[in-house]
Amino acid sequence: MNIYFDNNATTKVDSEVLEEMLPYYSKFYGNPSSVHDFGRKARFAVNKARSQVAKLLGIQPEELIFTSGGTESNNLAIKGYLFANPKAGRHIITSEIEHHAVLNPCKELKKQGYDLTVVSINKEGVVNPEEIRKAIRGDTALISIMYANNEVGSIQPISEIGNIAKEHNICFHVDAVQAVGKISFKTKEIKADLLSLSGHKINGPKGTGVLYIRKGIKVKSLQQGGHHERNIRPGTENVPGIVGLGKACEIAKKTLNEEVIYVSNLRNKLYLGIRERISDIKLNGCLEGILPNTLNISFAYIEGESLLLKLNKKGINCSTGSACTSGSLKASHVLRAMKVPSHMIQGSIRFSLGKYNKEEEIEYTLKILPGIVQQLREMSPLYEGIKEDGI
Amino acid sequence: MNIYFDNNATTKVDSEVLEEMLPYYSKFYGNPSSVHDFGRKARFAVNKARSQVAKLLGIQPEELIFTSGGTESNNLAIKGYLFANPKAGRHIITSEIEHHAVLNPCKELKKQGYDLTVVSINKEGVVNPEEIRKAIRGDTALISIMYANNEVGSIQPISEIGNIAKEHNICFHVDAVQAVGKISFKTKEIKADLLSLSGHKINGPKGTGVLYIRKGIKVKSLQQGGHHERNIRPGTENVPGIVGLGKACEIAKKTLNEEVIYVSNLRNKLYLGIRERISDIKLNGCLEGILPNTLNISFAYIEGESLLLKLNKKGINCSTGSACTSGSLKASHVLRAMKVPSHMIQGSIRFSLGKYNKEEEIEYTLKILPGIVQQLREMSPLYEGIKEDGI
Amino acid sequence: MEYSKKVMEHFENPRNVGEIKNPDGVGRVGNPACGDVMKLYIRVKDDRIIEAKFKTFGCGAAIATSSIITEMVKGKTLEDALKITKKTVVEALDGLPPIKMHCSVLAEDALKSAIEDYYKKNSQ
Amino acid sequence: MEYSKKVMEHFENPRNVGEIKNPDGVGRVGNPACGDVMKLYIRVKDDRIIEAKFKTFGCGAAIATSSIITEMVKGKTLEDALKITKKTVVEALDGLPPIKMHCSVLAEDALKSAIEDYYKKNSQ
Ligand SMILES: Cc1ncc(COP(=O)(O)O)c(C=O)c1O
Ligand SMILES: Cc1ncc(COP(=O)(O)O)c(C=O)c1O
Repeated sequence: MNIYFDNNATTKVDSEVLEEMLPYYSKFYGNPSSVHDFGRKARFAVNKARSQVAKLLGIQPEELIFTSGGTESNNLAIKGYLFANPKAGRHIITSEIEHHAVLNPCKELKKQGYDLTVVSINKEGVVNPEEIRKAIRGDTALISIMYANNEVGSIQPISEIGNIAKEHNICFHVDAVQAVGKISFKTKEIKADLLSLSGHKINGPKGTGVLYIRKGIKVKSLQQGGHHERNIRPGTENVPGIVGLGKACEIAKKTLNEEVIYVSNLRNKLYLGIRERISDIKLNGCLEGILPNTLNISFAYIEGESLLLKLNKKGINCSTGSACTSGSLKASHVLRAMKVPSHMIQGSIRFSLGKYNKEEEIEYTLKILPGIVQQLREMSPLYEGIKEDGI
Repeated sequence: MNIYFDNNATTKVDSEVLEEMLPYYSKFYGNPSSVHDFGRKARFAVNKARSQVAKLLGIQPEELIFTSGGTESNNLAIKGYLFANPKAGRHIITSEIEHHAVLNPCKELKKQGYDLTVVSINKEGVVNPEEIRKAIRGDTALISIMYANNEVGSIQPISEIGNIAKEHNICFHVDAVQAVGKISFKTKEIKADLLSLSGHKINGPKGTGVLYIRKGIKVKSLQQGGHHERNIRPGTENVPGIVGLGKACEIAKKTLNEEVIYVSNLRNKLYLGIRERISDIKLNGCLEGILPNTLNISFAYIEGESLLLKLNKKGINCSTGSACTSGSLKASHVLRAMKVPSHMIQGSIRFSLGKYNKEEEIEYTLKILPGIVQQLREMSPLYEGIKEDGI
Repeated sequence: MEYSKKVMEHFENPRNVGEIKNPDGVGRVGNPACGDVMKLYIRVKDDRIIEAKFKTFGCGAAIATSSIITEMVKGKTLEDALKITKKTVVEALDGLPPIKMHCSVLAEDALKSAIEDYYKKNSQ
Repeated sequence: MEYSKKVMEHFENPRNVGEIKNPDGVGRVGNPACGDVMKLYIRVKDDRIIEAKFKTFGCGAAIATSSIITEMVKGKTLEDALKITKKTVVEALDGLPPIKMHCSVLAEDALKSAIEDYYKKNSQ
């Protein structure tokens, strides 16, 4: 068994996606800027992909820019909007549980003299729209809130926040990297002015992303060069990548509904199975308010990395919010913001499922996991203490 | 016949490169940041590619950052260096014939208050190192000169410029996008502190690039996010792309010498053949000082785009320096800088060859081209004028 | 940038290429530095254009607009020919890419200039 | 971040896991908030450590360092045991990834603290 439960980190490229990409490596390999046949084929392919993405997001094809990924899209959205609209104000509102690709550009802007309000979230990892409303000032230029969180899967009240932004005529950026392909939405309905998407999270290729820019919204390019992507994102287009991203969006649109049902069934089975078999666990987030594929669980008394390594040895691949797996030595900022007790943060594991997971994989995991948890607990001085204290 | 003579615009991905990439889409698709097996395989692959690139460039693997392409590498080099080293000065030196991915970041910096000197070039498209020396001021922070020009192929006296930069202790950035894989060099020998490379110009995948950053040189990231690429270039790594880029570098190192001979033979045959068959042409650049694969020729009395379209109809794909093919309506800034007369700029065509071109393709082109040129000349009021005036 | 089928058809098989010996009117517009020069010759009989020919240095759009305008004017009275605008030329070609629109001006200007030349010669 | 084979081997088959009933010395260091807690038990006879056991809450490196230090001390005099440093622990494991170096401090500290505990008890 080699089970992949880390689909929020990245996904397998769909075989249909890869098939669509292949000719653009070795046959239609032209530069879309070239006038000749090779160029024309590449140009057509990019335009087709543009419509495929637009259809999934419910936007016009002219309203999107291809980028190299979610991080670039977020940077371009936040900094590009503020730099293009200096009169809009110098205050930014975001939340504690954003991805670093939103938090860190915001912090960088703060160093450059912008003001930043980072609203807190509740124990379920959800922003309260009223907190956003309260944070709004006369000089608020931008609100940036993620659609769904990558670590715990908590879905944010994006439409409500969009309405508040609209009421106050403030630009609204949505990091939808984890939402696209997992929940169905229309960009126009949630009132997003800017929205980020990353190809590799939706069974598309790595190194591809999209920034939706609503008609009328101005964004300044962060890099300069040729005339690509309406001068907003210069650089020779990654044609095979873009083609793959387009196809991934087409597939996502077609299969979203059935996949949600399929994946959430597996996820629920995994959760209920764990709850039945293992004591002293905690679901981070609330089952009704998280992405259908995500399950972030804290196992008391043990540390996430060792659990992860033992699971990995048995062919189960997932990730953790533990400090010990990240380069930063700081435990998950998301779980901390949710006020999960520190030792429970250390013992957290994220299972993020995908369309390629199978029922057997859930069953196998439910067979393996309790023994490993028990083994680590037996080794843990915290567990012993608990047992001795009779808690 | 479908002949691709536009290898300076982009290249076909080598089949060995593609083969190497494929498993990383659908088998080893993990995120290099993940602790588990899928992550480890991806991490190993990225590290392997790092060594492959390092070997080609003659640098240490820790001295390079993967980017999304040449444009990003150039932006990161120029702006990243200046922003990280505010005390180094506020004056930049570059040349007239740089790619827009260098010129436009420099112009953007000028708007932000930096000083910019754009040195002129000679009629053969070559920078005079003494011009650089003369342009140096007490506050010169950066010299950015391309290794070889994309339009005419002119090779710059990079080592000499590198020595001058070194003498004055000024950071030296080399846009080597067109040189890598076409001429053999060692990054350390040319004294580059920063050097840009683009994957799709060397039979690697689009959407991949490298910035060499000499040990000791500081560069500030232009986008913020996770801890990837030593915090200089955050965003989930484009693993298949990076793997392909690494392989392309390995192949380039192995086959560079024989390819140079092969390609320059074809190129020379094409040039001599055109010169024999068609009057009133001009080679832009000097045959001894240009890339072995490049041939930029002006055909008097006719306009490049029509020539290009007619060639394309016959299956010959090349590009032009004519205003009429670009989005900008301005004719090639390179040919203007070389003081090519404007009507000759309008009639310029670039043939850029690659390792997949065949002798028959040259022969076919030499058979087709004279007739097309004659046909367009017959239609041209300029040609008629010339004939009438007996010039 | 994509040319319509009609543009490509005229570009590949341009009508009325050449010159008219002793024409009744000639117009020459454009500038090689800008990439377009068009020369339009007309023969006029009873205030009607009975023949038009052109020579053009220029891009695909320039050649196609030259070609189609020589077809459009043939048989028209001078008065009607003067009603041809860049808009009608572009429409006749099923459109031009935005960055090529200026080429249609050239054709209109060349025609006007040829008719002007005719009037000038005939008013002497 | 990659663990050496030796680290993984100790992580997967940790030696001397458990507790010693009525130990001669116990050290407890670390803090669950930081992700590592280690408890080290020793039994001492004639100033020599004749048995060592541990319980650890922590990452792979924490468990592996715990395991190897219990092997390293066994049979050593207290004086020699006190000469074991984080450096020797790391070397015995064929190295640790840079971000995991702090885990080796934990093992050293737990050992020192257990020996201290022994001295404290025996000086009473
Ligand atoms: C919510 C969220 N935003 C942004 C990103 C960054 O995307 P990428 O890795 O494609 O740059 C990620 C994933 O890494 C994410 O989960
Ligand atoms: C000399 C030079 N520099 C930079 C670039 C930009 O590279 P990319 O298109 O990969 O962004 C190119 C090609 O487009 C180039 O020829």
